[in-house]
Amino acid sequence: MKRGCSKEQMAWRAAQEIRDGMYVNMGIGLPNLIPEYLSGRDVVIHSENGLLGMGPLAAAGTEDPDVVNAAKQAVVISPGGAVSSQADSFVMIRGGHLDMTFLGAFQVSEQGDIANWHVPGSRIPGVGGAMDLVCGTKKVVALMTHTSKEGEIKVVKQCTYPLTGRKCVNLVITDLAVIRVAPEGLVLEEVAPGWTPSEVQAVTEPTLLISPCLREMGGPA
Amino acid sequence: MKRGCSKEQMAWRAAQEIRDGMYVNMGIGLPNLIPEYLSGRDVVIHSENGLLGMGPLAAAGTEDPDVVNAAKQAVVISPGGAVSSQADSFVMIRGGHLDMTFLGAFQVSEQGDIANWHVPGSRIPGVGGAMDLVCGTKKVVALMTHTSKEGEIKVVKQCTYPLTGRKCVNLVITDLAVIRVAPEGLVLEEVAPGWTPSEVQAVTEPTLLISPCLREMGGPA
Amino acid sequence: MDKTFDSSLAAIHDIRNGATIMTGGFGLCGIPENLIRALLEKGVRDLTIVSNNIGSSDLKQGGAYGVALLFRNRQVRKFIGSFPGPVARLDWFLDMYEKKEVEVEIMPQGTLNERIRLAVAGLGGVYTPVGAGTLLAEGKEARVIDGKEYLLELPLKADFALVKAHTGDRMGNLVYRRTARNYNAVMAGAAAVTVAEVEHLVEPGAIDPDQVHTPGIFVQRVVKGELYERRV
Amino acid sequence: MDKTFDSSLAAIHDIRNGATIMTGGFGLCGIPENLIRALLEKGVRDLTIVSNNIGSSDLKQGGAYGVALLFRNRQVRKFIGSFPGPVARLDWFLDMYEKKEVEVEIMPQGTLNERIRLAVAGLGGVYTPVGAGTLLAEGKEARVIDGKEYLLELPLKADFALVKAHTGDRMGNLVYRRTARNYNAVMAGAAAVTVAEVEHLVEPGAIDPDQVHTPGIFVQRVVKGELYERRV
Repeated sequence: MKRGCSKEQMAWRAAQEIRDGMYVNMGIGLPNLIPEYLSGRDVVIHSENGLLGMGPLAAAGTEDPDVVNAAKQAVVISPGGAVSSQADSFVMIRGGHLDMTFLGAFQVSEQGDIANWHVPGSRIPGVGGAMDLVCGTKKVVALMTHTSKEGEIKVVKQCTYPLTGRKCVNLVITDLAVIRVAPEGLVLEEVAPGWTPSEVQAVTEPTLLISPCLREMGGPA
Repeated sequence: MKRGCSKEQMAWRAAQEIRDGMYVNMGIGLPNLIPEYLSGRDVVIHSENGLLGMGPLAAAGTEDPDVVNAAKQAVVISPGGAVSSQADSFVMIRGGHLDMTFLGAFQVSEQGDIANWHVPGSRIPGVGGAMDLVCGTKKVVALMTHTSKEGEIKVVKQCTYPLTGRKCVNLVITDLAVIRVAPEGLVLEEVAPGWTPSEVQAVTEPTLLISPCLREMGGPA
Repeated sequence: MDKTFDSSLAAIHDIRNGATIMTGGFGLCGIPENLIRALLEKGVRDLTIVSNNIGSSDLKQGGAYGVALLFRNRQVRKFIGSFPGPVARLDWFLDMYEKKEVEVEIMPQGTLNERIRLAVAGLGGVYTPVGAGTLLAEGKEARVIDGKEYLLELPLKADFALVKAHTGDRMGNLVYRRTARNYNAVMAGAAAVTVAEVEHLVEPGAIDPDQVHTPGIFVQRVVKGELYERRV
Repeated sequence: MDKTFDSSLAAIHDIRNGATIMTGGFGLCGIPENLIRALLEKGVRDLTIVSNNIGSSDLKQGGAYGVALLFRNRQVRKFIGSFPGPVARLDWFLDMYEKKEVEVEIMPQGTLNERIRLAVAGLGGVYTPVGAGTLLAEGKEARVIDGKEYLLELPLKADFALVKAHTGDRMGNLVYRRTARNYNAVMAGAAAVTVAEVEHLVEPGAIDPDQVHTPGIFVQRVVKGELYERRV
């Protein structure tokens, strides 16, 4: 089967959404790769456990158990970083102070609903900060494979998994496409190299509108 | 006319309510005299503008414009003092973390209602932190003259001035008496030297219950 | 990330007539002196000022300082706060109030704080017990929760929040000094644009991350104040 | 004012079976290691634990640390928090859960924070937009304010709050270090008794009043922790 973009290409593409001067939260998993592509950029990364100005992972042997990210990995604080309590960290999130958040997702719907916290059948649910992030952040970007490992369609008309939030996703970046959530529907903005809009449509449930500026997804130089 | 206790005696009497280890707020005016009688006592004074551990007024010439109390006077911070934001300062108040507050009052009712913020007819009202203090503090002590300068009765059946709070006063200390607000009514606990219960009753609207332990108000040595 | 502006006037260049402006400080302690001076110079009018007090407590000198200057200069149409006095006892202010040139809306101090925090925190409302059963409960929704009466309070947001810090870096991280923290730490982030004036401007990294009182995400503009009178 | 206790065990001497206990920390960062160890030693049962996680994230070693130890030791009947995983994927925990030996109540992380803050702050409830229209809104009052849907959230209070600070003085003033601040700074004051364990115990006056993260009024007991493993 034809391959789409690699995780690295997806992360690179996600990084292109970020403008200098932004405050950005990166979820656990795939979004964690984005900072790789932000070197030299003037961006402040927020980690919801209470760190504004998160730097890279701590080098082996230099880990400080008091400096971790939301995935509980030892990290470094960037110059100009600030620590806050959990309450204040979520004031930043829910209060609309973050410019952008990148989250993994099980499903995204035509209306911009997102399901990313609870797979039905998983025995014990856990939600963490996902609902806060999709609710408060100015721009929500879902970063996911276009279909599941089992081939299930993930860009759907209605989410069947329990929702994380309603009408909150602004952009979907997958290994096959970049899709903008617009009032008129889902707009296909970019396709992976070697993929046609109709091939992407074939693995997408809602009808995609084709952007007049449709182009090919780029990748790291 | 027969005189009651002096302001100093009232402040001394108020200070006797305070136990070591307490966190206490002193309102503006008469309550401001209380700290005079707390020397050597292990008490933390809270000033609602954001200072926990308020010390005495700053000596002339040593005033720091960044260290003031709720009356906007330059003060000193006690060892072990902590500064907080206005929001956190009122979390302390409203959240029930203060052991005691002393407030001036226009009127106190039989039920423990207090009116101390707004005299009808005064042209522009201002409330400050009074409503928060009477609402949240574990023990509320009203400290006031027994009658107004014009001879008006201030311990009343029902407050006629706008309320600061309902059923919140625990103790009233005046120049003539110490009165405890109990479920069964107002209990006269102490009378000023030279005053009889019936003389106090004559300038008090509700019927006073006489404490079996009735005694004379003391004063500073 | 450099949020600094060259002057206080430049930092408030886009404040228009009719704006709602929060100003930090308690009495004269911790007020954004330079930004207030810039507002006077700019001369914008019909402002709504959200502040604990109306600035000066200098009744003896009959003088005005802090936001009181804006009122005396007739730039304000409404005060939202907790304690307008002692300025509210000055003749010029009483005159303005009685001629309805200025409106006054007051609320308990802790309620003022929580309403501002709701705006910063993206919350829709909060139930507070303070003020229940009083004159200030009029027009507010009351509700008994767990046997106790509460009032519903809604967010208070502004177009601009003007705050003052002792030290700030170019990214807007702020450190306040002593009781000058007061409302400054509460209002930062409660407006579309928060402008911070600082006594000391430093480079990012100069402030220990554990000692930042207001993280830079809540601050859009930073300016080093031109002149500090620091009146008591 | 001296709130110090001689040992962690002494500092929690009056915790009884069935108590509701908040424990600070995020993952293993900033957990009150010594107080948890004392709870293990004391062996109290039927506890309700309020915590973001269930301690250990050390899935590879299959090991438990932090409050996870209390669960494995069958001292807990209910978890209230935001993210029980990854412990929730361990066999022994799944077993307990499916045999209904332990109950799990989850909510969004920011909601957990705000509910705790309501208790500290003496507020009756708050409207948050987070979770509206989701599974976690079930049974909660929804309300539209200013065109947006919110859920009513109520205070979350405990019998004991166990927190960990880097430095504390005898009066209970606390300073946290880096991201170990997390829930510790939120939970202090949300219980009838807040117990703080500190790595460094100092005299009153040693901490700059501007750098206190949790003022002593929120802390009833202080103990110098006996042993810090400080696992990542």
